[in-house]
Amino acid sequence: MSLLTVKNLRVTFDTEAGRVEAVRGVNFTLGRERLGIVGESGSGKTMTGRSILRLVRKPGRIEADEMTFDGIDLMKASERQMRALRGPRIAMVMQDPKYSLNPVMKIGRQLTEGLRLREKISDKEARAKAIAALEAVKIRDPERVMEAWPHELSGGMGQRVMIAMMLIPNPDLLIADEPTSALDVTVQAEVLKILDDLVKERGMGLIFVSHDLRLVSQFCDRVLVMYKGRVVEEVEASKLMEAKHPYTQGLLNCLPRIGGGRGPLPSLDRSASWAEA
Amino acid sequence: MALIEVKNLSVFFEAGDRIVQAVKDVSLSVDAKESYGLVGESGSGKSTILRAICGLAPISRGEILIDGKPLETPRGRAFTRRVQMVFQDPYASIHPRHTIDRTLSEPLAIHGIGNTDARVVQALKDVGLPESFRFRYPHQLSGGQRQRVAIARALMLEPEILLLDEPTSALDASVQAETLNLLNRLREERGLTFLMVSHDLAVVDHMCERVLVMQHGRAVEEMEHGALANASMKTDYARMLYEASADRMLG
Amino acid sequence: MTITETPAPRSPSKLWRRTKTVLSVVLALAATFLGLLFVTFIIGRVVPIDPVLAVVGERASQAQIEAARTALGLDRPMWEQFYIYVVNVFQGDLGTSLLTRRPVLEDIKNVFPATLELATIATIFGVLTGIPAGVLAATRPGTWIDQIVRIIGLAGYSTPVFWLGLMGLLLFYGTLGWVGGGGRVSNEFVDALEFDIVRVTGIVLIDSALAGEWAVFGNAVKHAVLPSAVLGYYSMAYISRMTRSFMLNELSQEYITTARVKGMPEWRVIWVHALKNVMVPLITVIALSYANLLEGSVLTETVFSWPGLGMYITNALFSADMPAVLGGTVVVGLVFVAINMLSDVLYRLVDPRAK
Amino acid sequence: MTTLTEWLRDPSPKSRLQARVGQSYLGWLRFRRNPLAMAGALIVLALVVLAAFAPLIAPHDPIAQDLSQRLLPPGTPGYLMGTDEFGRDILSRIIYGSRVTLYIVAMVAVTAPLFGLLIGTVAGYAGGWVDQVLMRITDIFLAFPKLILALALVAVLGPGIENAVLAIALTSWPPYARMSRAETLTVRNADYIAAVRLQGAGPVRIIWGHVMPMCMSSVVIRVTLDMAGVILTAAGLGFLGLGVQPPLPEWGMMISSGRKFLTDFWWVATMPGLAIFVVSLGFNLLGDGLRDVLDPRSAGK
Amino acid sequence: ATPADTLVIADKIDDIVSLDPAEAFEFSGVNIVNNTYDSLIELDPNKPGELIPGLAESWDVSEDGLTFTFKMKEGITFASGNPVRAEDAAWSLQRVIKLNKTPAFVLAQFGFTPENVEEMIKADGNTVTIKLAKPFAPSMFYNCLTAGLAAIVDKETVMANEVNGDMGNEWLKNNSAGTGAYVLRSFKPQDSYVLDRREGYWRGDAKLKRVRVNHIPESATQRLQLEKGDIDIARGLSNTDVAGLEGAADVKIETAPKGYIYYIAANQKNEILKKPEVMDALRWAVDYKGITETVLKGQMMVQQGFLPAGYLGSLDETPYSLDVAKAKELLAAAGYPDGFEVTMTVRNDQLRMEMAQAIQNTLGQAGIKVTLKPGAGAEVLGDYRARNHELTLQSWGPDYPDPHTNASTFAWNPDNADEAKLTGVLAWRNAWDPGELTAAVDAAVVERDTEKRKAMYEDMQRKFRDDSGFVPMFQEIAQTALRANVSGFHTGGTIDSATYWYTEKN
Ligand SMILES: Nc1ncnc2c1ncn2[C@@H]1O[C@H](COP(=O)(O)OP(=O)(O)OP(=O)(O)O)[C@@H](O)[C@H]1O
Ligand SMILES: Nc1ncnc2c1ncn2[C@@H]1O[C@H](COP(=O)(O)OP(=O)(O)OP(=O)(O)O)[C@@H](O)[C@H]1O
Ligand SMILES: [Mg+2]
Ligand SMILES: [Mg+2]
Repeated sequence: MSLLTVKNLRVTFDTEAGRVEAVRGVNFTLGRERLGIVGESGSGKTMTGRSILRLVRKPGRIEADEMTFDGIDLMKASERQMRALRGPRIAMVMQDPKYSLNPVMKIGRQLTEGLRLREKISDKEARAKAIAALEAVKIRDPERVMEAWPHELSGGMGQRVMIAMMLIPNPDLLIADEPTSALDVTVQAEVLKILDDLVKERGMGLIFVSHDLRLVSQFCDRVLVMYKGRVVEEVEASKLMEAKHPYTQGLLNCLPRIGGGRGPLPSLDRSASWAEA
Repeated sequence: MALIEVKNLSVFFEAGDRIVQAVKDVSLSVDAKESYGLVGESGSGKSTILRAICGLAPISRGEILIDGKPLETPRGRAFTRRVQMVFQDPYASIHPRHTIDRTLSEPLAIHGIGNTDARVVQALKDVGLPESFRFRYPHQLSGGQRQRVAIARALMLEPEILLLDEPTSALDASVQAETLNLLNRLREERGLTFLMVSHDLAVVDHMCERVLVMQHGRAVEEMEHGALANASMKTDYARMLYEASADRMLG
Repeated sequence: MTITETPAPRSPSKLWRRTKTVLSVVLALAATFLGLLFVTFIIGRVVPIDPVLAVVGERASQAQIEAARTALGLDRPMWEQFYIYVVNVFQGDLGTSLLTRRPVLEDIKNVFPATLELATIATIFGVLTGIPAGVLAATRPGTWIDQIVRIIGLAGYSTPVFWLGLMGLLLFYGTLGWVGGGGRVSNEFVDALEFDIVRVTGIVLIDSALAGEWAVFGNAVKHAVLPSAVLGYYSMAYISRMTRSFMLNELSQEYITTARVKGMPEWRVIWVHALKNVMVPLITVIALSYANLLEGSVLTETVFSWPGLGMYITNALFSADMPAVLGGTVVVGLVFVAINMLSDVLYRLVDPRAK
Repeated sequence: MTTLTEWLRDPSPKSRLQARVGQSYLGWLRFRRNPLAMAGALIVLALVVLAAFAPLIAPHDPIAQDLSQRLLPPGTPGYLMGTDEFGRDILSRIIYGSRVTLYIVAMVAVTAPLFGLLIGTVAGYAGGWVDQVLMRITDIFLAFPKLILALALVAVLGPGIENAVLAIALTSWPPYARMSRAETLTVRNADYIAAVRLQGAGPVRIIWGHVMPMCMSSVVIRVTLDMAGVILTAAGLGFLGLGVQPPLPEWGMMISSGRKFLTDFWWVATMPGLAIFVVSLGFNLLGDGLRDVLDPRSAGK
Repeated sequence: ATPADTLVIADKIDDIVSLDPAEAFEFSGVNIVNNTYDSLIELDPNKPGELIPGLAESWDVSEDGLTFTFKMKEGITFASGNPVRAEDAAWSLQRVIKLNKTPAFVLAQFGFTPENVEEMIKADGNTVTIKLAKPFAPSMFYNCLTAGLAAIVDKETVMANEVNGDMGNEWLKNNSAGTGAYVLRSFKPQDSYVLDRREGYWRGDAKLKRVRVNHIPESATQRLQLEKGDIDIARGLSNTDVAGLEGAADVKIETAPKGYIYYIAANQKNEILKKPEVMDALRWAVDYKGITETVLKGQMMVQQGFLPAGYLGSLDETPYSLDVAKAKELLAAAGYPDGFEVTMTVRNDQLRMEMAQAIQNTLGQAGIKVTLKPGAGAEVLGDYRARNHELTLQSWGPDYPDPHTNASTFAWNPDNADEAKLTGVLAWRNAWDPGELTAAVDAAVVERDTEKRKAMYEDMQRKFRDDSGFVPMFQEIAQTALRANVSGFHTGGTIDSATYWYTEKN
């Protein structure tokens, strides 16, 4: 059974300068698997992720023919029901840890807050869980980080804290919005391993948003390629390199590679037709 | 003789009660018209080295020479005409209340260079932005476009040396490609010298003649361009970096 | 990999840092203070009111005036007067008021608690109403609630205090009889307050409670309610407006979304996550408005016959009672500096980014 | 017409002029769409019109006394807002008073924030001992009882509206200084400041061109919030003989002299009070609208 | 409600400088002295102007008018329990001269100096003998002895509290040491004072045990408190509030003329104001009637002489009234057909500001453009004393209940030169040379025939009224509002010192 079904999702912003359609009719289903979403900046990846949590800020509007998570109709759920879903059932690793952590709350508080509020467990237990989570994401000195303020962390640490924070309540669905962009490759690999384990062992569903096509092709099961708010192609991750859509091909081609030539990188010639249905 | 020489540089920050050693005893030298890369772990002091050259971070020990001459503090006007920097975050490095035009003409105004209009238009053309962008505000541009504005701004004073702090890490693949191509083209046309930070080995490999690998504020290993592709690095850390990257590259 | 250790520079000892901070604070304090004294002193000399006239009155002859001038030391050179004054101040002697003929310090000990009482209650009132009002407005920008908060705030800002005070007295004292009408307690209780209750702090509410005189306490509450509400209205107006603006800014930050992603209830998002951040700039706002209230509001004090610092300083000013003006200013300045420091400390507690 | 609006709305202007005009036009559109801001602008406009055409609008001479017509309630034929203790028409006095009020408000609103902004940004940007000295001075002025300061200033300069304005400005700049200093501290370390510095910009250029614009919006809010306070302070000074002198009508003075009659003849003090309220409301609404216009980011994409 | 045995008065008492009788000279301070001390002879609070015995049983003046003797009453004690002796009385008067505080001139004008005073004032058994340097009208001397400064203080108690040879001056600022009906219980400057009844007062104990006077500066607040019964007497009401209280069931209003004269002084150093026609024009350009009937209704009465009604020789004629045409004519005659511009300094209290604006209005009609310059009391006064004013609106209250007090300041100026610095003399301050009036004043004060003396003052005032640098305009009226159950409260009328001990509540 699929965990999440999204049919014809649209996100629209009515601004002074007119209407911006950030997401235009996105369809996909997700089982207990790793779904990658790739696409260039501004293609609507983040907005797609946020709409699932119904956390698009005003003046944004979410419309969908269907959006069901585990049998729950997300479009009709009350704000209260949504709140119960957010965190323990659906979690999202936010894109920019620098701005996404509360600057005047210690990391420890932010990590344990959800646990204490929801599960009514003791401070000690909550703390132990949080430290375990930090260890899992390879934070070197979790005790110290628990007591640290967000501004004392480097970008990479922030990202890992964010991942730990979202994994603590063991969600059924994790939306990870560029979770590893600030990590150097070695750490990145370890973090991905954790996510991988969760999907395999616990059957968590994972939506992995990134603009790094190679990473996605290696790590995910299926990939959605987005362009200007639409899904232009959906492919098996392992077959991404053979993707047919010129946009996808273009994105792949323009990456430099080690030992590759010094000549100009091929650039993407966008075609207006891609944006159309 | 090297154009940029960093000799035994150490940078310490006072943070609260602690002393943070961001850069420890790093030496490097960049020849004229060379492109030199800095890679390594996040937080290893790459940005700090660039900032120290510009006078935005203190030089606690060691010295930095440009053209064999030590730098004056604060950096004078002559320095700013020779050395310019492109910051990592294109969202934070452009004044949100100024039009692109203002941002680009500001350096001209500072140095009393005339013929502003023509120069601004030319600069936009050089970085491949349409002229119509001239009077827009930064919030009306995408990240890649902003980064190009930042590059254009750095080039306004026609410097010899460009310090590039992860110029493409905030950009997606297609825009990254455009930006890298742009930088290479400009270097060729103008004979620029690059000192470039990145954590993407592929980018550095694509751009640079020599690479310095850093970890924990220290220089770990310096490699020639070919060494990376041949995987002939000597230290464990450099190899680890390479393997983790190559893993993906080839997969 | 082997890394050769370069010796790290030693972090200066904690003790030295502490002393340095303390020293610089003390130095800044002293500088402000001396500057304050200096400016006050100069002002005392340029105001076109002859202090001697205030002392001797209208009938005095020229000889009596000259005698008084000498007695007050006003015939000495300016710098000498200033020097003497500063030396005395640092010995805790603010001089003798020309008007009340008592040591200024003693006068201020009498009037300041009254102002302190009023200002404190008013600030508490302003904070307790202003922050919720501002938050309420910020969470519903553009709605009628927002507008109402704005109008109420503005009304507070543009209404002269005596208008509010007198209208309040007319309604709540004159017509409804809910509150006391001027003074710190009613005349039935004032004898008890003056002669029976030991004066500990000079703040009626505290002293009467300490003495267990609950009737006096209750009466004092009735008297303090209206003037502090009137003053509190002003700080409420200001605090709510600032809270709204800060809050709007915070609510558009990403970390708010993060909190929501975690499934935090809305109250927690607003009152814990956002408010903690709002408190950072708000502390300065509150401290400033508290400090301003502590200067005393002449008009409020006049309308409510509240013998406070504002009235004291103003009276002194108009009578060219320079020792009293200087003394009052010095005390206000001290209070101000103290509150500034307090707000700095709080600021550091709340905002980890401030070193 | 359409070509003009097109020219104005052109997303890619061809010249600096077009860009600037177009920007103002967009600002105006944004402003116009905000009904409250428009209301504020209308109120302020009305004030300006009142002040400009006072002699044409006012039904009576604002100064002429008629002791037989004193303290008439509002609504008395010929005296819409009633008369004061000297039998002068309150409406006419309010209309004429708008001149003085506008003058004072305009002068203070220009001088104090500007001065505060200057001190605050310089202190915040320079840091070190400059910051210390400037902030100590700010503290001194902030800690000073306002009245004493104003009195001293006028004592030196002599009474008169101009000096009263100066006195008010002098007592009201410190909060602006503190505010803009705080803001400057956060802006100072931004990359875009580092960038101009790297281009060799001197402190003057950085502060004036790059730091100050960032402090503007909070200053605007505060200024509009302080409007009513300025009018009332001016009244206080007038009463001390330092500001506007009777019989010249000035709203604050009208309020404070109406205080004596508040219990029995409420309108004498309340009518000018309402005038102050409406005007300060107008400035506030306008200020909020202006802040949106000042910030290009709110323009939408 | 107020406690049954306490009289609670709301007043403005921030003028109190000192409670030492030798120093107290302000309205509120003298009120306290009047109720805590007695003098040798006093004025009857019930019958204005009449002398009654105080601590002296009888008194006498020698044929040559130079030596006065006072026989002390027996058996009276101070609040401390010490008996009242002639020595206390003599010492008290000597003390005034020796301390030489502001009010000392009231006695000093009779020729006492710190050097000779022990010779001139002597106690002998139970009589006090006082010698004057030259003969004065005896009524003049008696009147001066009724002023607060002549109160008899308890020498033993006061001297026990002497510091640095101040004759107890410091101590008396916060304590009383007299024979009066009340003793000072507490005094908080600018806040309140409390008087407690003294048991065994020689005139019979005061009716009420305690008198509390609160400083309540705001008229509206006083009015509300009175209406609610939270005070018994309101003494600082504005005329509008008094008018508003009229007809209230449990409040009554009592009015009595006060001694204060309101006048305009026109600096005679000023070329324009020096012209007699200009001064005349000023006199005809004030709306005396309009002001007393509207703006300051109930608070002022027209008074065009320098003596307040109730004083020997006071005038009740008011020849001047508003006549703009005449004023214009006079100005034209003076050479100012288009009028002129002039400034007028005023104290910035509301009453004076209202008066000034009304005057400004009618002067303006006549062509005299007046710019008002409000200022703090001391500021305006300083200006006046330095002879720097042009016009100034001022008031003057008599220092002792004798016509000489005002005559000697308004119409007496022996040396009009700047260097003379007779700053205590109004005529000098105004740079006005009264000419022959100076001699007339000197003559009147020694005239022993009361009828003749009266005529002299009347004559003097007419000349002054028509031909001086002053425009006397109004005399103040005290408006006191009391709860209906309060009776026997005396404000003291033109001598301005209230009497509490006859006051009752029922
Ligand atoms: N408040 C808003 N008003 C108008 N348009 C908006 C708003 N927020 C987002 N958008 C638009 O929605 C589109 C999708 O944005 P989104 O953040 O989903 O992109 P993304 O794919 O996550 O890009 P990136 O890789 O840069 O994170 C963008 O074109 C953006 O301009
Ligand atoms: N102003 C500062 N105060 C204290 N510590 C600082 C400061 N600036 C940098 N650091 C510290 O110095 C170290 C090096 O920082 P730097 O920014 O040079 O790293 P980087 O190699 O550029 O990393 P990244 O790849 O994440 O940009 C970090 O540990 C950082 O925390
Ligand atoms: Mg995104
Ligand atoms: Mg960096």
